Amino acid sequence: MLAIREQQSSSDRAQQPISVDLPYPGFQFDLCLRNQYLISKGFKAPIAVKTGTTIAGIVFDGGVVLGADTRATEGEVVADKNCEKIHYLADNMYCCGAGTAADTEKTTDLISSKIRLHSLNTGRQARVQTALRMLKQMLSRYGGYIGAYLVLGGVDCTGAHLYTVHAAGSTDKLPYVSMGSGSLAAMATFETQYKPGMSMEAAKELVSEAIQAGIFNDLGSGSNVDLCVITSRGVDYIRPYKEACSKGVRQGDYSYKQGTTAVLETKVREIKFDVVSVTEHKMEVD
Amino acid sequence: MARQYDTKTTIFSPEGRLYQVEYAMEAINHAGNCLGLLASDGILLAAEYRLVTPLLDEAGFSEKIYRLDKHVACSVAGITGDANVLTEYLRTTAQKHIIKYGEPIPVEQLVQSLADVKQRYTQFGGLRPFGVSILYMGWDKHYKYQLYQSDPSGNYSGWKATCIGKNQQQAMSQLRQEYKEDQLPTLQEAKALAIKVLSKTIDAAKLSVDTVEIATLQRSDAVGDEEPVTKVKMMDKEELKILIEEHDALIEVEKQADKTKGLKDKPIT
Amino acid sequence: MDFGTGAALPVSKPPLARQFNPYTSNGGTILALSGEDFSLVASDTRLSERFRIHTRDQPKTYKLTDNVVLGCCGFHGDVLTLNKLLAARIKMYKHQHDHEISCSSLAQMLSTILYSRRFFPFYTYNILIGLDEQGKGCVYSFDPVGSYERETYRAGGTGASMLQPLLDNQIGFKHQNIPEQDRPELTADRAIALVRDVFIGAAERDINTGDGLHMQLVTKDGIKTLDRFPLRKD
Amino acid sequence: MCSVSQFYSTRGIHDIDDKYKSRPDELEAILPIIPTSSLYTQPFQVPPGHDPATYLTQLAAIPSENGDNVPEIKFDHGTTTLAFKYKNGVIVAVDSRATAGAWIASQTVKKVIEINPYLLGTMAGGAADCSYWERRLARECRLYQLRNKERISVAAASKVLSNFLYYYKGMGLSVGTMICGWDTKGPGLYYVDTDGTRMTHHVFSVGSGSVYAYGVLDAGLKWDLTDEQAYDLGRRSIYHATYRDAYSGGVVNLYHMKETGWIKISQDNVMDLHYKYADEKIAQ
Amino acid sequence: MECLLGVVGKEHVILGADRTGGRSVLLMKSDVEKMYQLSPTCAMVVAGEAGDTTHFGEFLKKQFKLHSMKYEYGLSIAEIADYIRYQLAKAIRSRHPYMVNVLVGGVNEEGSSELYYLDYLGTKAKVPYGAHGYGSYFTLSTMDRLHSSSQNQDKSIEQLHQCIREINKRLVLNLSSFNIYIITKEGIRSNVVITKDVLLDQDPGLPPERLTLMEK
Amino acid sequence: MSILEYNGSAIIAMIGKHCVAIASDKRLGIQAQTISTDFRKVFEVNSGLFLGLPGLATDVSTVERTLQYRLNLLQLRESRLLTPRSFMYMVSSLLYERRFGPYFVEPVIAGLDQESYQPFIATMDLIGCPMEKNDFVVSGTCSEQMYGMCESLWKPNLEPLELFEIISQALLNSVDRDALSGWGGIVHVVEKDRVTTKHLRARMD
Repeated sequence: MLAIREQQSSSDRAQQPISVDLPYPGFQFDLCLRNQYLISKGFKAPIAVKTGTTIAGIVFDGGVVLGADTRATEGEVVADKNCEKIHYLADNMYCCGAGTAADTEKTTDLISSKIRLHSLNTGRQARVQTALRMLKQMLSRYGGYIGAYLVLGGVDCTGAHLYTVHAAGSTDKLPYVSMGSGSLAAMATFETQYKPGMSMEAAKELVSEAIQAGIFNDLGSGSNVDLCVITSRGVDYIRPYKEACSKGVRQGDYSYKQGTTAVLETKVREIKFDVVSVTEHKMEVD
Repeated sequence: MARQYDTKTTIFSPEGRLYQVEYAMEAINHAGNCLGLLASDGILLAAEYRLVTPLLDEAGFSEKIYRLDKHVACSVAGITGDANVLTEYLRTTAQKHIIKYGEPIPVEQLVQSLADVKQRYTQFGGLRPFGVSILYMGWDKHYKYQLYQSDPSGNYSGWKATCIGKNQQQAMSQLRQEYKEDQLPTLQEAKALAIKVLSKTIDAAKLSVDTVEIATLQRSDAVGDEEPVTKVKMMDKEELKILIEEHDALIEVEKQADKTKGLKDKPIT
Repeated sequence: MDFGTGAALPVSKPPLARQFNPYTSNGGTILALSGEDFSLVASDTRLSERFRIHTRDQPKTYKLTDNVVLGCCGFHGDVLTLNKLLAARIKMYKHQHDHEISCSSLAQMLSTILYSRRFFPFYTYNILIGLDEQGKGCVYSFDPVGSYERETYRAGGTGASMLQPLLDNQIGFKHQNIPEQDRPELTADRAIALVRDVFIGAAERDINTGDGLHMQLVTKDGIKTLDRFPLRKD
Repeated sequence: MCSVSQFYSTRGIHDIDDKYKSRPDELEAILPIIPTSSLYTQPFQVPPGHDPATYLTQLAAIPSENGDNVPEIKFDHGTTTLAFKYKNGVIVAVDSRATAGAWIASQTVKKVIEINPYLLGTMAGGAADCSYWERRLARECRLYQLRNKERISVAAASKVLSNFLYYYKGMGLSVGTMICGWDTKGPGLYYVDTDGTRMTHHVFSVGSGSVYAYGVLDAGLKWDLTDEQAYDLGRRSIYHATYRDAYSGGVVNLYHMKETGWIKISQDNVMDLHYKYADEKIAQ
Repeated sequence: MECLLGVVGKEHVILGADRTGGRSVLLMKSDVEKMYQLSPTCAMVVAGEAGDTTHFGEFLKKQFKLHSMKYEYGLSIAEIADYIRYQLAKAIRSRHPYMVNVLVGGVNEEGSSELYYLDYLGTKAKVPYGAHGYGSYFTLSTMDRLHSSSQNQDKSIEQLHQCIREINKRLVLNLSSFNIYIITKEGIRSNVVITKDVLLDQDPGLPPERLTLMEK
Repeated sequence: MSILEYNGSAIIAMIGKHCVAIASDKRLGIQAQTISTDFRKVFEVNSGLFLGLPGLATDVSTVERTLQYRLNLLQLRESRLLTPRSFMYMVSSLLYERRFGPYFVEPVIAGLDQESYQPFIATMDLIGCPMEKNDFVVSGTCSEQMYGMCESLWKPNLEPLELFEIISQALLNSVDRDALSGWGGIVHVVEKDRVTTKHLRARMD
C-alpha cells in the first residue's frame, strides 16, 4: 500500500488525496484557516462540552479513593446528566477528568494505551509515577491548549499515590486533592475532616461527602457521586455510589393519541442487516 | 552505480519483449481458475480455490472474490499478497470517487485506475510487476452490467465471458463453444455453465462445494418508491451443492445416453 | 504618555475610560399562565451567579396589589430597584385616583417605566398576572425595555426556552390535530400540575433553575401562595 | 407628579447628556406643533459618560471577573410590514413574530398600532421603541384634535413622529414605521424611521422581510385592484416574506383604511396560508 | 453587487447572470460573461471576488473537459455539482479560498433538469430555483409565487424576466443588463436581456392622476 | 451569531422499546435567508444506522462524506458491519482529530445493534466528546427548546407509534420557537425489520 501511495504522489500530484483520507495520526489543522476567517467575520466560535465538575481523591490506609460527580455542561445547559468522569488507565490506576470533556476522554484513552504498551514492553505493571510522567509530558507539549485537568490515583509496588495534573502539565502529589469548578467546596470538606490513615469505609464516605459538597454548591457539578477505590487487592468502581439528586416525578401524562401529528408522507422500508459485506448465511436472521 | 543497475527491472529484450511482465503473467498460469460470465439479468464470477488443508480457518467474505464497492466485485488469480494490495487500492479509489462526485465510480474508470498502477510497475525503477490478473464484475448507469479483465502488463479489456488462471485456454475454448453471444444466458443458465466449465478445468478430480466460490451481482428493479440497488451476493453452500448435483446428474444422463448410443467419445481434457 | 512636551493629545479619541459591567445574570425562571377565572405565576427559588448559588430561597414573584403579582427575574439588583419603583408608583396612583390600579393599567405603567430606561435598561424579564375587568385571568409579558403583550401563558428567564415550547403544545395545542371542542379546558389544578412538570424538566437541564418552586394563584378571592414544591438542588 | 429622574438623582445617574441637552432650542424652531414640555414628561436615563447607542454592545464585550461575559440583553426585533394605496384606500398587512436573537419570543405580536380610528401605525425594528413612540404619537394626535377641533392630517401626524425620532437620532433607537390614514386629502401613507427619514409614496414595505414582500407586491400591484385582489395581494406578500425570512412569521394581520376609518379585514395563520397556496398551485 | 438567477422547468434549466464588471465604485465593463459551460448540457454561473470567479470558472471548465476526453461517458449534473462543491470545500481550507458563489444547472441525459445552489463555504443544495447576491432578496419570493416544476420554457423565461425587472426596480445598484442561458437537452442558448429603466414613478400601482395624490 | 447557527438545524434522537427514532428539520438557510426547505441532515450510513449532522452545512456534507468513506472502507476490509457504538467512536475520532480547528457539527447517532437489536443513541460536541444516552439526545440551534420538550415528554418503553408522536411533537414545537430551524420535519423510526420515514406537516415560517 505504501509503495502505491508513494508512486501516486510522485506521478499523479494533481489527484493527490486531500485531507479527506484515511485517518492520519495526530491532530489535523486543515480547518484552522477557514475557521479563523469565519470568526473574523463576526461569528462566535462554538463552545465545547465542559465537564464543569467536582473531582476529588484521597489516600487512605492501603489505597486511594477517587470520586467524581456526573454532570457535563455546555454553557449553562446540562449536556449529560450521567457522564463518566473516572477514566480507566490501567488495572491499578484510574484518572478523574475535569475541563473540556473531549480532552479528558481522549487524553486518558491515549495514555491508557501507552501504559498498556509500556507494561507489555517491560513485562511489569506500570507505576503510577510512569503514568503521571506520560500525562504531564503529553499535556505540557500542548502548552495548556488541551484542557484536561486530572486527578490521578493508583496503587503500585511502591504504595498508593495520588496526583493532580493541570492542563499545562504541572503536577502535585498530595494526600487529598480536588479539581474542577467545585474543587473549593470539596476541598473545604477535606480540610475539616481529612485524617491520615483513614479506613477504607471512612475514606469512601469522606470523598462522597466532598463530591456532594461540590454537587450542591457548584452549579457546574451535579447528579450522582461515582467512586473508585483502588487498593493493592484490586479496584472497586462504584457507579453510582450515591444518587445525590434525581429527577422529580411528573404528575401529568404527556402521551399523544395516534394521529395527533399531521403527516404529509409516509414511507416504510423493510431492512435486513445484510446489505454491506457479510455473507448471507452468517447474517440471516429469524 | 550498482544501485542504479539494481533498480532497472523491466527492460526490453532484444526481441522486443518484456520478460519480467511475461514472467508475471506466467505466475497467473499457476493459479486457480477464475471465470466471469455476463448474463442478461446479472453477472457472475466463479473461482476455484484450493483448500490447502482443512485446518485453515474460513475467511470472512470469501477466499478469492473481493467486494470493491456496493456495485463492483472482483476475483483474482495470482499471488495473493499482491492481490490484497491491489484490492485495497481499488476500494480506496472507489471510495475517493464517491467523496468527489457523490456517486459510485463507473466500473471502467475503476478498472482503468488500477491498470494505470499496474502499468507503472512495469516501467518504473525498483519495482516488479504485480503477479495478479483480475476479473471485475460491476453495474453502472452508463454501461449497465460489465465484465472486465486486467493483467500484469497494465492492459485491460471488457468481456462477455472470460477466464483467467491455470487452465485458461481450455476454459476459453469451452466457453467459445457453449456461450451464445448473440443471446445472453440468464443468470441461472450462466451459473450452470460456470459449474460445467469449472468442473472440466479443475485440478481436483471432482468439483465440490469446498473448492468453488461463486458470486453474483444483480441490480434490483425499482419497486415503488424504493431506489433500485446493486447487490453482490456470495452463493451459499446449499445452492452451490444443488448446482453441482444438478451438473453431476446431467453428466450422468449424458453418459447414459452415450452408453446407450454406444459411442465412445472422450471427454475434453 | 507624553507629559513633558505638551504635544496635543489626539482629539478624535475619547479619554481613556475604565468601564465595569453594571449587569450580571442571577438566573432563575418564571412562568405564568391564565385560565377562565384564575391566573398563576410560578418561579424557582434559586438565586445564582455563574456557578455559585447565592440563596436557595428567593422566589421571583412579587405581590404588587391585592390581585396583581409580578414575576421578575434577570439581574437581581435591577429586580429590587424596579419593584421599589413600582411600589411607589402604585401608591402614587392610588393617592391620585383614589382607587387601586387595575391590572391592565399596571401593565402599561410597567411598560413606560421600563422604557424610561431605554438607554440604560433594567436587565429584567417581567411577567405580570392578575384578573382583567371581566374577572378573567390575564398575563402580560414584557421584554427588558417595555414591549409588552397580553398572552395566556408565558415563560421568562434562563429556562424560558425550555418551558415555552411545551406550553405551546400543552396549553396552546400547537401541532396537535385535535378539534377545538375536544380540547380539555385549562383548570387551575391542571395548570398547577403542568407547571410542576415543566419545572421538573427545566431543573434537569438549566443549571440556574432549581431548589424549589414557588407558585402564586390569583382568583377573585385574592392571591394565594401555594405550598413550596421541591426541585433538584444540584 | 414625581418624575422618575428624582428616584435616580441620588444614584448619580444623570439626565440626558449635555450633547443632547443643547437640542431643545433648535427643536422649538422646527417643532412648532409639539409643546416641548411633552418631551420632558418622561425623561430618559442614560448611562453616564457613555454613548447610549453602543452601550449595551460594549458591555457585552467586557469580561466579568471570571472571564465570562454577561449574556447580552436582547430586545424583541424582526418583522415584515407593508402598506400600499389603491383606488379604495390603503391596505396594511403585517406579520406577527417577535424575535430576540434566534429565539422566537412571540408569534402573536400586534404590529399594527391603532392610533385612532383614522390612523394606523406599523411596527418594525425595536418593538418597545415602536409601541412607545406611537403611543406618544397617539397622545399628540388626540391633543391636536382637542385643541383644533379637527383631526390631525396624516402628513402632520407622521411629521410629529418623525420629529420625536429625529430628536433621539444616534441614541440607538430602532423604528421603521408606516403611518397610514385618511384625511381631507384622501388616503395618506408615510414612511418614518429613526434616521429621521420621512417620505410618502404609494407603496412601502419595512422590516427584515420587506425585500421579499416587495418581490410579490410589485408584481401584483395596480391602482384599480378590487378589494378582494388587494387583500389577497397584501396577504400573499406577507406570506412569501415569512417563508423566506427567518425573522418573520406567525399570522398575517390585514387592515383596510377607508374613508370611514380603518377596519380589520382578517387574521390568517401563515401555516394555513402555506398549505392553502401550495394546494392551489398543485390544482393549477 | 452581482446577481445570479436560476430556474428549473420541464426538461430545461434557465440561468441568468448580470453583465456588470465593477471595481470599487467603478463600472469597468458592462458585457461580462459569467457563465462557464461545463458539459454540452450543463453550465454554471459564477459571482464573487474578481479574479477568483474567472480562475475558478476556467479551472472547472477545463477539468470537466479533461474528464470528457478521458472517459467516454459524461457526468451527471449531480456529479458535476458535487465535484464543484468538493473543490470549493477544499479551497476554503487553503490559503487561497475561492470567494465565489455559484449556480450550477443542466439537463441530464434522460431529460431530468437540475439546479444546484453552492456558496463559497461549500454549502450545496438542490433547489427548484435559486439566486445569489442582493438580487436574491427581491427575486426568491417572486419565484416562490410563480414557479412550478413542470412549467415550460416560455414560462421560465418570462419568470426570469420578471425577476430582472424587479431587481431593476428595487435594487439601488445598476444591474440593467443580464445574460440568460437556456439549457435544454439540445444544448445551451444564450440571450441578452436589457431592461429599460424601470422607474418607480411609472409604477402601475400609482393612481392615474398621481400628481394630485402625491405630495408636492 | 455562532457559526453553528449560520445555516440553522435541529435534530433529536430517542429510544423506544426495541426501536429508535431520529428526527430533523429540513431548513437550509444562509443566516436569515431560507435557501432550501428540503435539505438533508440525517443520513443512513448503514441499514438502520442513522447519522444526524446539525451545524454548518458545508461541514455537514464534508463530514458525512468522510465518514461514509471511512465506514465503507472499513466494512469492506473487515467484511462486517460496524456496530453503532463503534461507529460513534469513528465519528468521535474524526472530530477530535480536528481538536484545534474543528468541524462545526455536533453529530447525533441513532441505530439498532445488528445482532442484539438493542437501541443505541449518542451525541457529541463539535470536538467529539462521545455521550451515549439511554433516553434521548438533541442537537442544533434550538437545543434548549428540545431539551425542555424531551425532558417532559419522554418516558421509557415507548412503542414505535408512540415514539413517533412524541419525537414529532418535540421537534415541531421546539423549532416553532427557533427562527433558524424548521420549515418541515422528517422522522425515521427504526425497528428491527423496517424503517418508517415520515415527513411532517410543519410551519413554513
